[in-house]
Amino acid sequence: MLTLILILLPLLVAIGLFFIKNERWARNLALAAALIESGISIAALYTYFNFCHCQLLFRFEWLANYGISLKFGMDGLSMLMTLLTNFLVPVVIYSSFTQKVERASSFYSLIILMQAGLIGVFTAFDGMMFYIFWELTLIPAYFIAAYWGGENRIRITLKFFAYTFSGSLLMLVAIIYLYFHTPLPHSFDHIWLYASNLNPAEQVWVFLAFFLAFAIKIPIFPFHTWQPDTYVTAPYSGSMLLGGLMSKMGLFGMIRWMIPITYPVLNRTDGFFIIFPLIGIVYASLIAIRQDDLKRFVAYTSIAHLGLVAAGAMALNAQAMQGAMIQMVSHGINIVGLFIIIQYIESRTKTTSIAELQGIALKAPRLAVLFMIILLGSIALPLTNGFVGEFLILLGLFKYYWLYAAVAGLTVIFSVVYMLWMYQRVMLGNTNTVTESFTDLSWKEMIPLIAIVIMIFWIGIAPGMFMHLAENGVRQIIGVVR
Amino acid sequence: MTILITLIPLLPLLGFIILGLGYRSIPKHIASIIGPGSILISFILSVIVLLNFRFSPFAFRFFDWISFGNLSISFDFLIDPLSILMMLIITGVGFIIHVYSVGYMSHDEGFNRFFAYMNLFIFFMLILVMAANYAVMFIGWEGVGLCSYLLIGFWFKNQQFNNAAKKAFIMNRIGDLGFLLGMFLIYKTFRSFNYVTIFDLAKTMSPGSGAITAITLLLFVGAVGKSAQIPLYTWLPDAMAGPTPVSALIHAATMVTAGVYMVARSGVLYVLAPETMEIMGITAMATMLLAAAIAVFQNDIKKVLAYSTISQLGYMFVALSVGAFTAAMFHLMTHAFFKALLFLGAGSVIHALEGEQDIRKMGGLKNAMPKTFWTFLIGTLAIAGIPPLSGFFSKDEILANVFSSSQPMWIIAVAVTMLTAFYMFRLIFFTFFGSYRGNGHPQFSNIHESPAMMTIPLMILAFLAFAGGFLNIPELMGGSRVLKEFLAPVFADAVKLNQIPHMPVPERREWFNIALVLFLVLLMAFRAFRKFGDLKPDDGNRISGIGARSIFGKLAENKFYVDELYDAVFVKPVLKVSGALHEFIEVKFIDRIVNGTGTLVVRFSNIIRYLQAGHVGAYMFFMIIGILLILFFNIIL
Amino acid sequence: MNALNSIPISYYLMFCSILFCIGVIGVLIKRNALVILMSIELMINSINLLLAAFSAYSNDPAGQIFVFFIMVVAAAEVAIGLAIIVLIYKTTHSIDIDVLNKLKW
Amino acid sequence: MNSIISLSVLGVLVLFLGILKKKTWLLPLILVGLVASLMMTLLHWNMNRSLFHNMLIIDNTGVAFSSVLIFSTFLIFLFAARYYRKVIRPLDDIYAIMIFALVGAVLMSYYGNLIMLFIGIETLSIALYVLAGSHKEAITSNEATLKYFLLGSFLSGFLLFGIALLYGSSGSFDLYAIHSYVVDHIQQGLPPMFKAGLFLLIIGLAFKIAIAPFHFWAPDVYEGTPTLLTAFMATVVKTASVVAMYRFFSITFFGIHGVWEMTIAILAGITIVIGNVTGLYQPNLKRMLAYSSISHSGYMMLAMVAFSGRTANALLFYSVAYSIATITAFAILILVREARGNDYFGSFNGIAKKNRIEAFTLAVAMLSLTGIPPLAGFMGKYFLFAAAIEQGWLWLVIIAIAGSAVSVGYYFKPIIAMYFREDQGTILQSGKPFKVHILFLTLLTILLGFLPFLLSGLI
Repeated sequence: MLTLILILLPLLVAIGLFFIKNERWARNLALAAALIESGISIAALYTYFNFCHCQLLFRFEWLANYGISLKFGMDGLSMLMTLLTNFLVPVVIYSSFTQKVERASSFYSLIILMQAGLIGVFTAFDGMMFYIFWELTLIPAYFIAAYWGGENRIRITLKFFAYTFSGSLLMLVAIIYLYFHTPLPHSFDHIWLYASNLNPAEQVWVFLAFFLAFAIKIPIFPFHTWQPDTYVTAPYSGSMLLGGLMSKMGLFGMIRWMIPITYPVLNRTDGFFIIFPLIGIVYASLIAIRQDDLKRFVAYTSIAHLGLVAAGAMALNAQAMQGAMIQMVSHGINIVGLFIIIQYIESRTKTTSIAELQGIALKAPRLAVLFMIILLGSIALPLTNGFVGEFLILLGLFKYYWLYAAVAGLTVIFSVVYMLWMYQRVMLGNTNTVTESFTDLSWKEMIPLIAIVIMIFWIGIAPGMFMHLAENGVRQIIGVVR
Repeated sequence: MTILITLIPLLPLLGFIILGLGYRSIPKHIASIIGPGSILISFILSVIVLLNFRFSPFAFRFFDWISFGNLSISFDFLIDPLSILMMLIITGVGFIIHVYSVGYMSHDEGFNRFFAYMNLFIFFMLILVMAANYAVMFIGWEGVGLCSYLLIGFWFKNQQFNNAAKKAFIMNRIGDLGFLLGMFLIYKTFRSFNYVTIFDLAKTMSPGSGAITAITLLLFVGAVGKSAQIPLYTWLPDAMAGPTPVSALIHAATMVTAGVYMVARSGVLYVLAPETMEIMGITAMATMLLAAAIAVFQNDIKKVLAYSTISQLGYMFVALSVGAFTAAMFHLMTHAFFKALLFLGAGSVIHALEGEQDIRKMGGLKNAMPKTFWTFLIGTLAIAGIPPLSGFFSKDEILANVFSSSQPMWIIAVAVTMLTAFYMFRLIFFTFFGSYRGNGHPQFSNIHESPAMMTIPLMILAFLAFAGGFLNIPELMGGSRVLKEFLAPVFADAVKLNQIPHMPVPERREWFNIALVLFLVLLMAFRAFRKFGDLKPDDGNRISGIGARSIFGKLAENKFYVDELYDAVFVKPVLKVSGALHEFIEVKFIDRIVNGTGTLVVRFSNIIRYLQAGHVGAYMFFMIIGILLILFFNIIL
Repeated sequence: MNALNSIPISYYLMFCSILFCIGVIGVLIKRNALVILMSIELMINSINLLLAAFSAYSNDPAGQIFVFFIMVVAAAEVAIGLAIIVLIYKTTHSIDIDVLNKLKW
Repeated sequence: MNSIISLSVLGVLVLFLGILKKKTWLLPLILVGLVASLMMTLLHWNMNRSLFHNMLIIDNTGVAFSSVLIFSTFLIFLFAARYYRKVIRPLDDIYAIMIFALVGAVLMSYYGNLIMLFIGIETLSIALYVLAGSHKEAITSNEATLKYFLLGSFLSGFLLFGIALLYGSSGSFDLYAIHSYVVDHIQQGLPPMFKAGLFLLIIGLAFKIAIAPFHFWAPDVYEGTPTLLTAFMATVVKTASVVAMYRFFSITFFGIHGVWEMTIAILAGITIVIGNVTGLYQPNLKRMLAYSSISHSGYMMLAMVAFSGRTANALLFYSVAYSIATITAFAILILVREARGNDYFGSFNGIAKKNRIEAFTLAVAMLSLTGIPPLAGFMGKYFLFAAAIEQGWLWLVIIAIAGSAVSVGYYFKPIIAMYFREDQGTILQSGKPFKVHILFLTLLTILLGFLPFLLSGLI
């Protein structure tokens, strides 16, 4: 039941928000709703731990004769991703308060709508529901990016939409195809889909369809070219949602749907498909080094980081997948933090060009410290959230094939190279005309960042709870794979 | 007891947190109590630990860190002689340097920030040495790297310094990757990260097995990065950009020796991998020779010391490579004392000369700042290996061990010792003897001794540098080997399993060696005196160093252009590739394909829409063709 | 009746098909709306004949009934058609079908 | 049966009202009448009987589809008043003809005999020829009607020829009789004459549904015809023709496959490609909608190809979803034309700023046509794709999804224009009733998306 509330509440709030004229109320209501949502998900967590390790299932025969049912629930993975969503969305909303949004009511209602979609994706236990919510998130994302976006947003966002949409259509076909190969009576229920029997050739096709859809969404090299432009042109809240949560949909889909259903392909091709994300890691890292626009820079770093996660997810062993889950959470938190900081920098200096910035640390020590911590998180320093996931992923990859781990491990070096160089050029050195009058963060502005920093250290030092949640789901999936 | 032990690292952390959060509000005088104070307490605690240590190593769990399924990485501490020794060195020397810094940094506006970083560093360093498994060690391992980054780039207004800091961190990270992979291989081989389990399993394995060789090599890569060996040593000289106490603490006494500690800690693994030992030996040889050679030609007081550090680290690795772990640790300790002392002395000199670091602009300071001079002299004698100072004993032990295993190595080691003596005495003569050459600024008259806050630490260190050696007087001189006995249980297995042949050396030969080395050292000292005994401002070519003359000198003076080489081979290409990838692959290839499909469809559309020509006749014609085709295919075929 | 029997059905089929094709070709090659209309009529009448023949041969009245339906409908169609052509003529002063191609692409 | 009678009566009544010059009563009467006949139609639910020796077969398929036809007409009439606001004369003729056309359509959904099919088609077509030309002054309208008339009668000639050949070979117009004939002859292969007849019939229907290569009339005629009647063509005519085709296959080829499927499949593929790709280049909404309707007939053929028990339902759902969305689009189109003179995408710029509801509804309609969940359009597509995949027509489905991917390119044009481009000025003057109507349609679209089981399990 809680699960259903988690999905319905934002849906209703989103609809309600459309009709609110007063923008100030709209945004406050949005924040309130998001916070309530987080509260509910914490309640869900509580029940999950204390009363039942059951999955808070909600089931309703939606299209009985077509085997589609509204089946939502929360196992560890869903719980983890739901928590992430409900942690990040309030942060995103709050951080958007610092600057002026026109037609705020629509803006926030779209954000909340997207939240509903995301939670639907993360909690769906029915293939068709998964697809429906998967697409549902695309619409608000598109509108946010295209309406409140920067220059030549129309072309870029249309490309983004068409690209991802084509990918997911393939997935739709794959899901329907699977449906007809499930044991009788056919059903989209994930257990049925897991049990679907395909011959090797069919498996390959289904796998490719899934892989393409997810690879575009995450994105994995070489299907990533929509992403940097979109991140740059989208408003900050949009970029945060895209980078922090939407990319996770792809990874989550891989772990929840692609791998349990088509792992034999991964086995047979032994790790051929891991090569794409691996290339992506090196490639994107190299490109990131020379980027001048901060948002573009973050975009490329996230390609590199998510490449690592994807590689971990496809390595088909417990450690790597566990790491992937944890790293999804960490990356979500870190990238949102980075975007918030860039947002603050731009709102003060009116530029995101690394070349024009300099010596901000002199003027804004608070910003510098928080920035440094988030940065350390994303270069995976031990005792920050980045490390736990990255360590486990690399460990798992090493178990899979040592060379992969060695290549993926290059991220350890590269991340330091590009991150520190960026930090040095933006924050360190002496101030210049642009950063002369840079004012330090106010407490109001620091709140979201502090929340993020707390998460960074929490996951970094005591990942126990998160590990436990992830483990529960990962064990199931590895069980299927074995 | 366990609480006390956990407090040892936690107190510095607490100091860091307090100072970090209140880096604006907390006044200097309070900060200067919190900073060193926290270290002092944990030093006292370590002493307590030492006193009630009953020669049985014991590990205990602090908390569960990363654990799921059969993988469990818990935050464990291991207390055994080795870690106790390191803890004492870190907290002890650390405390002294903290005290010194209070004086040294007194005028810096980043005072609190400085002590926050320093405390954080101590915290990580303690984690590194107290860890009971490689994963936790890695926390410290990376943490100290971070702190060194923060402290090298402490004056971040200056982008040069920031570059140095970045370089240090990156090179460390290269090593860390090796360390990580090593850890993974360890886990794959032994299914655990715990020292005890690993070593117990390893003992049963046959020497020279592939897995262990690979593990040890990968770990050694980590050590190379951390302890500035070839090829990853170039960051250490640049690291001198940081404040001098930092150089003393991090880049001389503690962090850079982490590699040595790690290898000693994993001694069991290393003795089982002879190939690794050989590689390590060769690397170390090359490193210490190169570094010593460069040091001879440097004119920056801190650079000289930096290169000497590198070569001394090489010394320790040589000791490790012949399985003389105690010797290595012993030298590590003494080196911590006298190198810290030397750096702090140099610091006091720089302090007095208002930031001047070029020894060619110094001279005749021994009257101006006697305390600094005498302590510095003690340090020099110690490092040069003049009995009965600490350096003599530690070096002698290493040399003895090396000699017993292979003469050629011994010869190189001796050569390095000679060079060491030469450049150290050159340094001291340049700095304190002769006449003042800093033309005008600052006036010689207003150069004066540093405050007590700085000189007292110097004296303490000087005492340690003098007396530190007596901890471990070889039997040869009828001494008691306190340290050896103390560390024996740690290295017992390693020594037992050691593969490197040790031929017994007759006592007479040993005495002869000692005498020979001593003689050579004195010779070099004398030679240094002859060349630079009393430099006048006018005699330029001697001042400008030997570099001017020989081609070799030129090379050495420019550090054999290694930095330039790296720049040309790694840095520039990476930047080029980065640009090229983005321009050609990303934009002009991949993205063009993506957009191309789009435009292709539109073009196609633009073509076929002309079918819709608007003429009814044409439409009828098309339809008829359609009809005929359909009938044809369905009926005739 | 036997006169009818003496002609095999295939003849009717052939004849009507040819007639139909003539109509089709007329539609295709002519540009004059009226002529096209006539050609269409020709097509339809060939079909009528065919249907009549079929029904006669399988002595089943349905075919011939259908013919009446067709005639009615055809009449209506022609009425509409002529009206449309008149309309066109009013606006364009021509009944050439190619004059009108504003709507294209 | 009731519906046919009632509708005919309604038509006549309308004409009488026209004679009596009771302009104001016209539309209310029509709407009430349509609702009434809708009710009457629904009375036939689950009473399966055949009238006049199988001339008409009253079964749930027929009932459902004819209800859909009547309902769509009702929806279109909702906007009639708005559309003909400026016209003074009663317009009884146009309304009456629309209703008669509807009668023809309903016949097509009930027929059990090829004669009835022919009469239905012709009633529908002849009425439409008139309607297409009803805007006498506009040369475009004239051209539209001429093209429609010439092509229509030309193709109905082929249809007739087909019927004749079928009759010749099977000896009857009755679908069941033809079915038994097929059953007898399917083993030794159907004779060429029969096949020829079959395919000519299919072609005749394909023309009405606008399947390539018989789609050429659609864009021109749609563009030229008065917008309201274009909506009628795009929805009612298409649905009626599809259901006619379905009836023919479902009865005559009951349980027999493989004779015509490949042909239809190929035609469907071509249709989807041409419709979507050509639509990409269209400068104005009306013509774009024409191409979109072509591509949608292609999608509907997916279900036809994968013929199974569920086909009828898939077609029903799809045609409903498609009709609702299309009617919405045309309604907004009427507004925009009125306010801004033309319907080039440029004239949609910035509508969202001042006319939020109109923009929203059009956006929803477009998304539904694109097939974005959770809107009706998606469920419709899902049923079609599912049917096709079940029967193993994977390549056709791949073409279809490629088409949908391309369709984003044109369905988003109005959305982009309305929301993301700068405003042009004139506000759309849409009264309250209009707003209510379009919101009602949008609500239906969303509702069917969320609760597809309302329609999915009917037949």
